[in-house]
Amino acid sequence: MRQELCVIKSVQEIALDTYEMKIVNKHISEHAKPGQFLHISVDGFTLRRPISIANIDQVHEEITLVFKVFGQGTKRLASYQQEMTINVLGPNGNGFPINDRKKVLLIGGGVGVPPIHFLGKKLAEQQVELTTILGFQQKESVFYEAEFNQFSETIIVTNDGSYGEKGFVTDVLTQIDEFDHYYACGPVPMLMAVQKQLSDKQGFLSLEERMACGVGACFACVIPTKDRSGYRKICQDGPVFQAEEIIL
Amino acid sequence: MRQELCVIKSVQEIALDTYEMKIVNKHISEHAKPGQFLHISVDGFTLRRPISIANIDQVHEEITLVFKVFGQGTKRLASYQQEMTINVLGPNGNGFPINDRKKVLLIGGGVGVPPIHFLGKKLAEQQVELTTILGFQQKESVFYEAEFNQFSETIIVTNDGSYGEKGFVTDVLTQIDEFDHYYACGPVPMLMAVQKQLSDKQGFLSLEERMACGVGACFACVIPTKDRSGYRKICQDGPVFQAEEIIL
Amino acid sequence: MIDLSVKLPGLNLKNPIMPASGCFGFGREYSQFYDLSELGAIMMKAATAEERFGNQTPRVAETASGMLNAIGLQNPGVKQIIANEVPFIAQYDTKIIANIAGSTMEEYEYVAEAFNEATDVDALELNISCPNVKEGGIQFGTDPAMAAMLTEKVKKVSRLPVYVKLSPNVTNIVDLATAIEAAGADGLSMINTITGMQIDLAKRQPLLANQVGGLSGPAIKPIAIRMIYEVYRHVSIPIIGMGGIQNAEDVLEFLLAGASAVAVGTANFQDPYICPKIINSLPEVLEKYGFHSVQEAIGKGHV
Amino acid sequence: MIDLSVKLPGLNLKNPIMPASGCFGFGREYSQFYDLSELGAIMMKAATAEERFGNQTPRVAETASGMLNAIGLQNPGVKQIIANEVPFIAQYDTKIIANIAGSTMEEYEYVAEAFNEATDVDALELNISCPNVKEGGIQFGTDPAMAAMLTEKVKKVSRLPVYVKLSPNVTNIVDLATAIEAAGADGLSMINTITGMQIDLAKRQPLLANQVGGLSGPAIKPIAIRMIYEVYRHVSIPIIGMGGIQNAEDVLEFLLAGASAVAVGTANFQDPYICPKIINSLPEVLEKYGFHSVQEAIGKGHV
Ligand SMILES: Cc1cc2nc3c(=O)[nH]c(=O)nc-3n(C[C@H](O)[C@H](O)[C@H](O)COP(=O)(O)OP(=O)(O)OC[C@H]3O[C@@H](n4cnc5c(N)ncnc54)[C@H](O)[C@@H]3O)c2cc1C
Ligand SMILES: Cc1cc2nc3c(=O)[nH]c(=O)nc-3n(C[C@H](O)[C@H](O)[C@H](O)COP(=O)(O)OP(=O)(O)OC[C@H]3O[C@@H](n4cnc5c(N)ncnc54)[C@H](O)[C@@H]3O)c2cc1C
Ligand SMILES: Cc1cc2nc3c(=O)[nH]c(=O)nc-3n(C[C@H](O)[C@H](O)[C@H](O)COP(=O)(O)O)c2cc1C
Ligand SMILES: Cc1cc2nc3c(=O)[nH]c(=O)nc-3n(C[C@H](O)[C@H](O)[C@H](O)COP(=O)(O)O)c2cc1C
Ligand code: FES
Ligand code: FES
Repeated sequence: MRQELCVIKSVQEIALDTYEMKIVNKHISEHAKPGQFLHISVDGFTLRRPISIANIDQVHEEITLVFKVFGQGTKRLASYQQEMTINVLGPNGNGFPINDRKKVLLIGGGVGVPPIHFLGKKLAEQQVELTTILGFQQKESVFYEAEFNQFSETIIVTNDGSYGEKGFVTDVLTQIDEFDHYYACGPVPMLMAVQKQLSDKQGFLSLEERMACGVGACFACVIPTKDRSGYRKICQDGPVFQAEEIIL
Repeated sequence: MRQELCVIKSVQEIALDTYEMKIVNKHISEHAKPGQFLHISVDGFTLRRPISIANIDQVHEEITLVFKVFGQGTKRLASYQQEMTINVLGPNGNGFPINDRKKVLLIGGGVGVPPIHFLGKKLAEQQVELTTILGFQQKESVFYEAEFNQFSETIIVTNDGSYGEKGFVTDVLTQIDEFDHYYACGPVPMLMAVQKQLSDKQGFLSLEERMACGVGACFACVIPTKDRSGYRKICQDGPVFQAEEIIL
Repeated sequence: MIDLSVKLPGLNLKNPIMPASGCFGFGREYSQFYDLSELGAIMMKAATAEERFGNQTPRVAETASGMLNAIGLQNPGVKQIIANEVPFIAQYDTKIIANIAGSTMEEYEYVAEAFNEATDVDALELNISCPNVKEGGIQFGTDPAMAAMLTEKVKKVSRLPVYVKLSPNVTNIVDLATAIEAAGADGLSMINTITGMQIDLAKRQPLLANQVGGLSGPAIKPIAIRMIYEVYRHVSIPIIGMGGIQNAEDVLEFLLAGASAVAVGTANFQDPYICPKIINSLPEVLEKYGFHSVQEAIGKGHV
Repeated sequence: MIDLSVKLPGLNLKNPIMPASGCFGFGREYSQFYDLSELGAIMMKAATAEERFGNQTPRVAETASGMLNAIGLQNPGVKQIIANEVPFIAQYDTKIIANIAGSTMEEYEYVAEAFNEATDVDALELNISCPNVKEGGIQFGTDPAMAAMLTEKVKKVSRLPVYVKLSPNVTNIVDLATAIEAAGADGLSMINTITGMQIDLAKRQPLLANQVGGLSGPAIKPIAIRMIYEVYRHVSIPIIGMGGIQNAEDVLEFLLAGASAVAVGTANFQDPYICPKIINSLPEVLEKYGFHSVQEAIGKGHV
């Protein structure tokens, strides 16, 4: 992890209130692993914003971020223009463990999709057999369907049924054949449902929490663990945890 | 006075830490009088910054501002680029009374020079005979000498003598022949010295004070008056006052 | 249709937005920008018994997301205000709240009584918490017993509903609020500014001539929200909330915390149109968060 | 050469800059970014008698030029801190200040006594002002008599110089400071966070799980400066200042107000290099304003 300045190569609205930003940085593009995030300084805000790494192009030293405009900080970030420079800490946290996988289920919900995308690409490179379920609120929110289709069988679910299947990602879990591991990132209710429904499987969840330091120093972003050894820090020990380890 | 959006046409460093900014606005260019100021909103700051109007080009609806980088707000303002839009209140305050003048002495010190420039141009249009004394800290700070020379005999004074005459504007006052009125704008010590030395003349001083509202509502920017009727507001009753009226 | 109206003692407000005392003079200057009839009410600049000239300058300084002021109660005196200022505001279809201040209990009583004659004034706001005057002001605002006594005295002489403006510069805001309620106040307004200081590095002295000043603006909003939230749980009189309000979302936050109406201060200096802008966007914001009226949102942030 | 060193009881600091307690963990994380030997000192995260898990999440919220936190004293307990954390920091050439907290007087005494064994610890900072724990914390910090008693007890059991960290959530900070000085404190540190709240509009409840949190960051700087300025005139023990420091100019403002050294908290989250950056630019800023040393600037804002 380092503090790095990155030049913005492009900013593009790719779905409803959802922006894809490409930034250039050598260090991060060389070291980032799927599941890690950048802690981004946004002009005029006290705290940095954590955003997952959605893709890496090592050749062009390019990092892709995909984020939804949620509050004032992401709104400001979305207004940034090409050629501007952003200050990021990264890559932060630990990635998804990905060694020795054969058949994997990927589950992404909303802004949980970006880290799953980077993960899927990496697993595909390792010839892992993939199935992906992506959940969105509605048709207008859907993004990266084509990207996922390139390396995985992909099922899209929308809450209102306006695109793909109707319902929640957990509604289509039964359609999925055998898999040895699953990886999920998305809103807490989704992760809870997944954790419960796939309790017999080995899985990894990527979590979100409000952060201050983003490096493990302030104890803001903790999650209770099942072994009662107390809290673990999402920014430092996570954001990826074994599904059975944590209490959502 | 109105709240107006103005497009920046140019920003240029014209002397040490001193910037000339040209902005475009119909309403202000039509209504502004010498001595009035704009109350400028600067991104990220609670309070607006008062800056005098240094010139008006009615044909192109252009307003010229000249300001020195003093603290964070003016630093930010100086970083603004062409084509950006700034939000200003203006024109604020009352201008210099300029009717029926024959021979006039203009005195400007540092960032007090800009309003005196606009005033001089207007007086020159009315065929008033002008002499101008401009005081600066040092050679590098001098600006608008050529501009003043176009309509007035102009004496430059620098505190360290690195350009023009050495000393303060008051040191050269004795060189000036008869004049019926004088107008001065600059730092308070300069205005005090001028007020004292020219106490037998009719004069007008343009004052500065820290402001909040800039429109007369908050009582931040007051100056005591000699008739003990209390304070007057610089933003609303001024910034120009009769020299004998106020207590510096 | 979203209903913006609120009924408070003496104040049937068409909307809950009013400029805060001291940030709007007596309305004249802002009447150049818009029709003051748009406002729910206007809180006038503090009135004292006699004309006051206030503190030396500099009187204001800028801080991160806020400002310090030490105006020091400059005003033309209650007689002049009643004669010249109230009639000006009374031309508009809005409510008038007279902010009153003093150095002694007697001065408060005198000013309060004087406003009995001003038939266009709808309520009094007792400024017991001004940090910027040497005598009076702050003491009345930090000692619950003193504050209660002052409230009682003013209530006795005034025909108008009395809103007491609380100082945030206290260890226990609830003690202060409950004492004032018990003394008969009709409402509370909170918060006044927080005492702060800025030092001029070059001059090596406090920047404000008065040394200390009152901190206002967005910087203090979390403190205002906390105090209103705490007080709301312990009093049954209404609260007019203020402290850093900049937009309709902020207004909703104050309503949820327990305010029944709000005042906008410092934000007027940045944007003279801020009050009508907030009034215009409030219905949309209320609707977005599932409310049909201002009334419905009051205190809804309590769990 | 500008001399940055300052001598405080138990702390011969090479420079007056230290990270504030709770904003730097136990130094490990920031040691990835720079050599901790650059720091004048390190104020460790609060230690309690036993391991504590702290509050539920969310624990932080952002505010205008500031943030709210309600971590709730999560820490591995004093034994673990002495065994695992102190030795880590002791590798570096810097001073170690142990921040101690508790729910009872006995807990404070226990923790203070435990640190007697930690030979690498140079001073204690008594956190009597944490607004984020249900028991203890805040009460000790707002009542001068309680604060004095606690100070005395800790002084009695500890071999280390004791700096007492003041709560800004009080009516009269001078009363608190003078009582603590009289009780034998070696120094003061001020200010801790100011109690605040943010309400989540969509959820209609306080955003922080703990409801209230402590406000820190540039928003509170004017309040910190004011309190330090007031306290400096009434005590003769040194003050470590904090509250919103972001750059060397801010440091000078604290020195002028009366602080002898300063701590940097929230700013670490925005820029992990903030402490060394400030240390590097401090000489230039001191020189610009006509000072030859840190020592020379202390209290020079008083007229
Ligand atoms: C490890 C991690 C990875 C993330 N990856 C992505 C991503 O790839 N794409 C994406 O769109 N979003 C992602 N998020 C969520 C994203 O950080 C928030 O949406 C964003 O911080 C909101 O900022 P704001 O200023 O728009 O909202 P505001 O509500 O104005 O922010 C106020 C404060 O709350 C924090 N906050 C608000 N919502 C969240 C949240 N859900 N998680 C963490 N902090 C929050 C902000 O960081 C800020 O400190 C991620 C969060 C985490 C923790
Ligand atoms: C009527 C009037 C006309 C002016 N015209 C000009 C001009 O044409 N050119 C120019 O360079 N300067 C002019 N000034 C001064 C200019 O307003 C200040 O230099 C500027 O506000 C400093 O802002 P800052 O953010 O750089 O400084 P900071 O010190 O960071 O500002 C902090 C606060 O102090 C206020 N402030 C600081 N210095 C002054 C000052 N001298 N006068 C008023 N407020 C101050 C700022 O407005 C702000 O509110 C004028 C001032 C007034 C009152
Ligand atoms: C310049 C200024 C002058 C003020 N004068 C008064 C006053 O005369 N009486 C009063 O009760 N409050 C006064 N206040 C306090 C405001 O009414 C309000 O309580 C405070 O500023 C917080 O609101 P804000 O953050 O929206 O400004 C003044 C505030 C400012 C900024
Ligand atoms: C996340 C966080 C945790 C904190 N934890 C502690 C603590 O454990 N003990 C303590 O005395 N102060 C604690 N503080 C207060 C800081 O040490 C400091 O007094 C305060 O934040 C003001 O400084 P700042 O504005 O530079 O952050 C904490 C502050 C923050 C922001
Ligand atoms: S954000 Fe500070 S520990 Fe995770
Ligand atoms: S700045 Fe408000 S009255 Fe002049």
